[in-house]
Amino acid sequence: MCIPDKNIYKPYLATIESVVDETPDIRTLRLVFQDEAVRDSFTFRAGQFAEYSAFGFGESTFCIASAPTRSGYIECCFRAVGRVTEALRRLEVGETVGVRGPYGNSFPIEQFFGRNLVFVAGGIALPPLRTLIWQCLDWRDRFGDITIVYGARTESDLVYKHELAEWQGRGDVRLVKTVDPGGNGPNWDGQVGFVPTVLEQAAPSAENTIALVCGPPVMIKFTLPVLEKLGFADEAIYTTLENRMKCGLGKCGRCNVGNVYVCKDGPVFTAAQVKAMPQEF
Amino acid sequence: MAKTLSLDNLHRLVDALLQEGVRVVGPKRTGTLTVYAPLTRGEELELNELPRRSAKETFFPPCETILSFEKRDGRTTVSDPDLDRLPETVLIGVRPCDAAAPGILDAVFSWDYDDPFFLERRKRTTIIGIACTSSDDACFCTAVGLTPDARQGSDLFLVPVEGGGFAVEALDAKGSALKERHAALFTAGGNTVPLPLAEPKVEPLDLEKIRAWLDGNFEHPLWKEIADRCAGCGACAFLCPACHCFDIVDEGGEGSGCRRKHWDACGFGKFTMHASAHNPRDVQPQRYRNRIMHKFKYYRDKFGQTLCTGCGRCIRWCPVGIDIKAVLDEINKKS
Amino acid sequence: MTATATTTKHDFEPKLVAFVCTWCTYAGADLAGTSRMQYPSNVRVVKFPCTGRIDPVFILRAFQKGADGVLVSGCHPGDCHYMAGNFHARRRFAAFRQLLDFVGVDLKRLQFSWVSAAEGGKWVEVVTELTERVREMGPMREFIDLDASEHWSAELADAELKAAYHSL
Amino acid sequence: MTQGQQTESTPLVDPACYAAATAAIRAEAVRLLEAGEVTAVVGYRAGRRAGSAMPEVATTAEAAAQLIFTPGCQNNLALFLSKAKREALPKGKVAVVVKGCDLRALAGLIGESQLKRDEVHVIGVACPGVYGAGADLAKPLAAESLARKCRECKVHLPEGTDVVAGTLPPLPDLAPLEAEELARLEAMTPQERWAFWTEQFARCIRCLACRQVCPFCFCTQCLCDRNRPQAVDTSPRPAGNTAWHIVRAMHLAGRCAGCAECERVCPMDIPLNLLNRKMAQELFELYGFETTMQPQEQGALTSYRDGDDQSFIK
Repeated sequence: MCIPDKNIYKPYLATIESVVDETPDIRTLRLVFQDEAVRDSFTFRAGQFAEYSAFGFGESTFCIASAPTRSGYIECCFRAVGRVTEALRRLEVGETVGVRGPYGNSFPIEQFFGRNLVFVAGGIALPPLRTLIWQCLDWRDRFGDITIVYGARTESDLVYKHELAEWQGRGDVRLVKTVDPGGNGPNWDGQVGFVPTVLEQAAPSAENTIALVCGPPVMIKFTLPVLEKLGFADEAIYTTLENRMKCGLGKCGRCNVGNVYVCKDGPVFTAAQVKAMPQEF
Repeated sequence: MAKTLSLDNLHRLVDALLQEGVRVVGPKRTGTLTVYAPLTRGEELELNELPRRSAKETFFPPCETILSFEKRDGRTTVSDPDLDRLPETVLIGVRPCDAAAPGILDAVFSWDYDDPFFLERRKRTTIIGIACTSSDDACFCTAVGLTPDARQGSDLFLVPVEGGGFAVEALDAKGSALKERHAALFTAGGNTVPLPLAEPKVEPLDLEKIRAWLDGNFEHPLWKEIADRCAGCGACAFLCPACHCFDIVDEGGEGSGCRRKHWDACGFGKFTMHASAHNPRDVQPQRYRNRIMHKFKYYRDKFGQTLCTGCGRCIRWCPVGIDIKAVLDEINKKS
Repeated sequence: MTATATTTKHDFEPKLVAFVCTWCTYAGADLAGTSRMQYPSNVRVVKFPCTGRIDPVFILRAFQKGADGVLVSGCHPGDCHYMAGNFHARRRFAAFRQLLDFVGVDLKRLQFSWVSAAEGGKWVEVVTELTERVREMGPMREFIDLDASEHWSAELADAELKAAYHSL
Repeated sequence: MTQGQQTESTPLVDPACYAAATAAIRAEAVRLLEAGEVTAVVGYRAGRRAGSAMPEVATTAEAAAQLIFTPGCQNNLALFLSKAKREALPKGKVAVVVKGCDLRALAGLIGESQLKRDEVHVIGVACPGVYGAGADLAKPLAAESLARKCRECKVHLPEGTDVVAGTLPPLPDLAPLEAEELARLEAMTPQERWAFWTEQFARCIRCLACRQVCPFCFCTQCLCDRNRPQAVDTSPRPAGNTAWHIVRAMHLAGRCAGCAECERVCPMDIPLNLLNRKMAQELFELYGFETTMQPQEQGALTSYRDGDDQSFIK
């Protein structure tokens, strides 16, 4: 949290420090708060999100994709699909964006200490887990085995390619990367197959293990049964939900799933919590 | 001890407040309709008609600017409204169904994060409620726990009495202060026999039973049955004293413009639609279900209150005649 | 395209937006430029494939964004690159003019014309005439004033409440 | 004044004519459903409040037996056959109850290839008129509570329907209030008209009821909902409101059937049908085009003639 402004809808200003094109339409922005006091005091937990503005176009909701353990900047990662994301994509290094946040709950990382972790992500859904992955890697000795299963439609759809290489090179993480059949190029060194199938083959042990799943609804739908088969309890599976949001503050009334407000009660939920919700997301 | 206020003196009270520089908002006839509007003199007050739109807009206007931005020489600056300069306001002539709503909305607007736009206006506004002596068959305040003379939400309360004029009751410090400041206008004694209240003739509802039914019937043929006719407009939400959903948009241009917060409605298809075109509430019955759930279950679950005061506006103005009271009656019967 | 500014100084320089079709009027305007014809530099040209593509909402948007006059111009009837685009546009704009008139927009601020690729002189004439006419009329206030007005409890402006917004 | 009011508030027609139409609709609807000729009958049913009615999609004979026709049956049910509301109906051929004005809308939809005539069984109603917005539904229909459109209605008796329910009673001649209002506006200067409409549009709260009840507003994505680019501001401020109502009137020009539902449902009492009617009048004067109870192959703005007026073009 940070210096509260009376106007809860007023964003902090941040400068785009660098831009990385992860894929042809997915971009990472590294942002540095313009106000030094904000820069020093802004903290967040892995899993929280923020509202990013492209002034003149509006605000859009993404998770904070950088790790809480790396201070001085935050990163967001988005696909240009709408009015705001396209406007954000047009901005260049040195230009200003607005940031409101951090909002929402977070991964209860303290509860993961001493346990094995399995990250399962698909496509653009790696960023919400990447923040946690880096935090865990920065605190490597507090966790047991770490497995990352990450897939995308094609090789070029994989985000954070450099980091994937880095993780692959580390001896203390098991990275299983995959692309959908047909998405692999001649030099592809990963698996070929859909994430749930690859996860099943990788067969991480459920013993003392937490699974963190993030991906498109269809991936989640097929991944949960696989995890169940591998012996994961619903309480040991974490995921994040995304809904259209405007305020991020539990007021504008559109992100609710039943009586659960994704912006305040989420975005992080256990599979048990998700199953208890009305299926309207 | 009971004080009374003649209608003339009520008008004088408005004039005196205006003289002091207080902003006075009350039911006012403009063209064919009566709405809550800033008054310029006491006689403009129109107490015989329930205003078309609810009083919520005094605190939560249809559209308000939350900040402005300007890009110049590569630098972006943002300025926001000076909420400390929001004027002191007296909201006068408010019927119980409208007076109760802002207090219900306090819960969501102060839930964890305080929305200063709503709450600063709340802080600066004194509500003068008035007991209701005229109703129609769309009214159902008594079915949702209010009455035609419910004091809930009012700081000062007027009860119309026989022979004209009102019996006056201060309900809190704000109300007392206002009464003290204008003590000369209030007379002791006088006729204090209240006029007959406009008790809506409706079947009672058991809100707890309804909540319980909603809890177990997210999927139910009823939703399609009722809401297939729903046209998907926002009339019900925009006229409702308790609907609080809003959208935030940037208007103007890239160089300079304003960020605005404006009313939105769960009946609109666009309301929950993702940029990817995926829509969690894809068809009208799902949206209508959310409206009922939000009012009678979710808000109760979260804040222990019902997001409905029975004013009947959504019934009167639904383009396709959806009658929320009939819907509730049906649910009440089922549970 | 070169649009040479007139030398006379005026107190009010109207902003004009011209929506033109690329095949005829744009080429005509280009001809005027390359022929070094003199005409007012007040006009901003936006080209479209065809007048049939010019949505009335563009005209509205231009006025809202501060245009003092709008010109819509395309191929002469029978010359449309797409056979009938301008015939459809003709009807659409005939209707739209009536609508604007009914809402209270002064139609003198809105000009339609057919300017072919060979009619550089006509382009100059049309633009000059509209510029001078709009200059006479003064700035288009209506839409700008609308944009500045708020909706407060059915009153266009509630001065006291606006106090809080003085800084915006 | 008092005299005028007296005549305005006397019952307009014998309520028996509505009862007769109700009986005929029920008989036809029950027959259609029992014979399996249609999968649903879109009609009206009574609401909880006295005199109120609402659209009903009847799929069983029992439900069909509850259909009604009363002065409270204001809705234009052609809406349900537009792409926007079609999801509310079961698949297969459906029947729909239409008043004359609604029939024009239905014909318009057929003309725009939104459905085929043989996909719908049309139950026309001989309609003496319905209540206007805000009328006291508990009182019998009188001139003062009659919808403004009905005062000048030329289509009380639908034509070209599969069946007509009810018969038309003799109807009184009423002052054409809407035409008078239109003439009043036309006589104003542009400045006066701008002032008039500015005041009207300022009230708009953008509930979009006008759009949602319009059978012709069936675009999958409304221009005004699109934000790339944002053609019309979405916030309920005078600027966006004015743009919205101009765009709406323009998009309905040459299509509007004059059912005036937009005006009836407007909770802010904006006289929207004046805009539509003005456009209809202009298109008739310019091109001789009129919406009718029969589908037309081409609309006023989807066709052209070589000799169309171009006196306004330089």
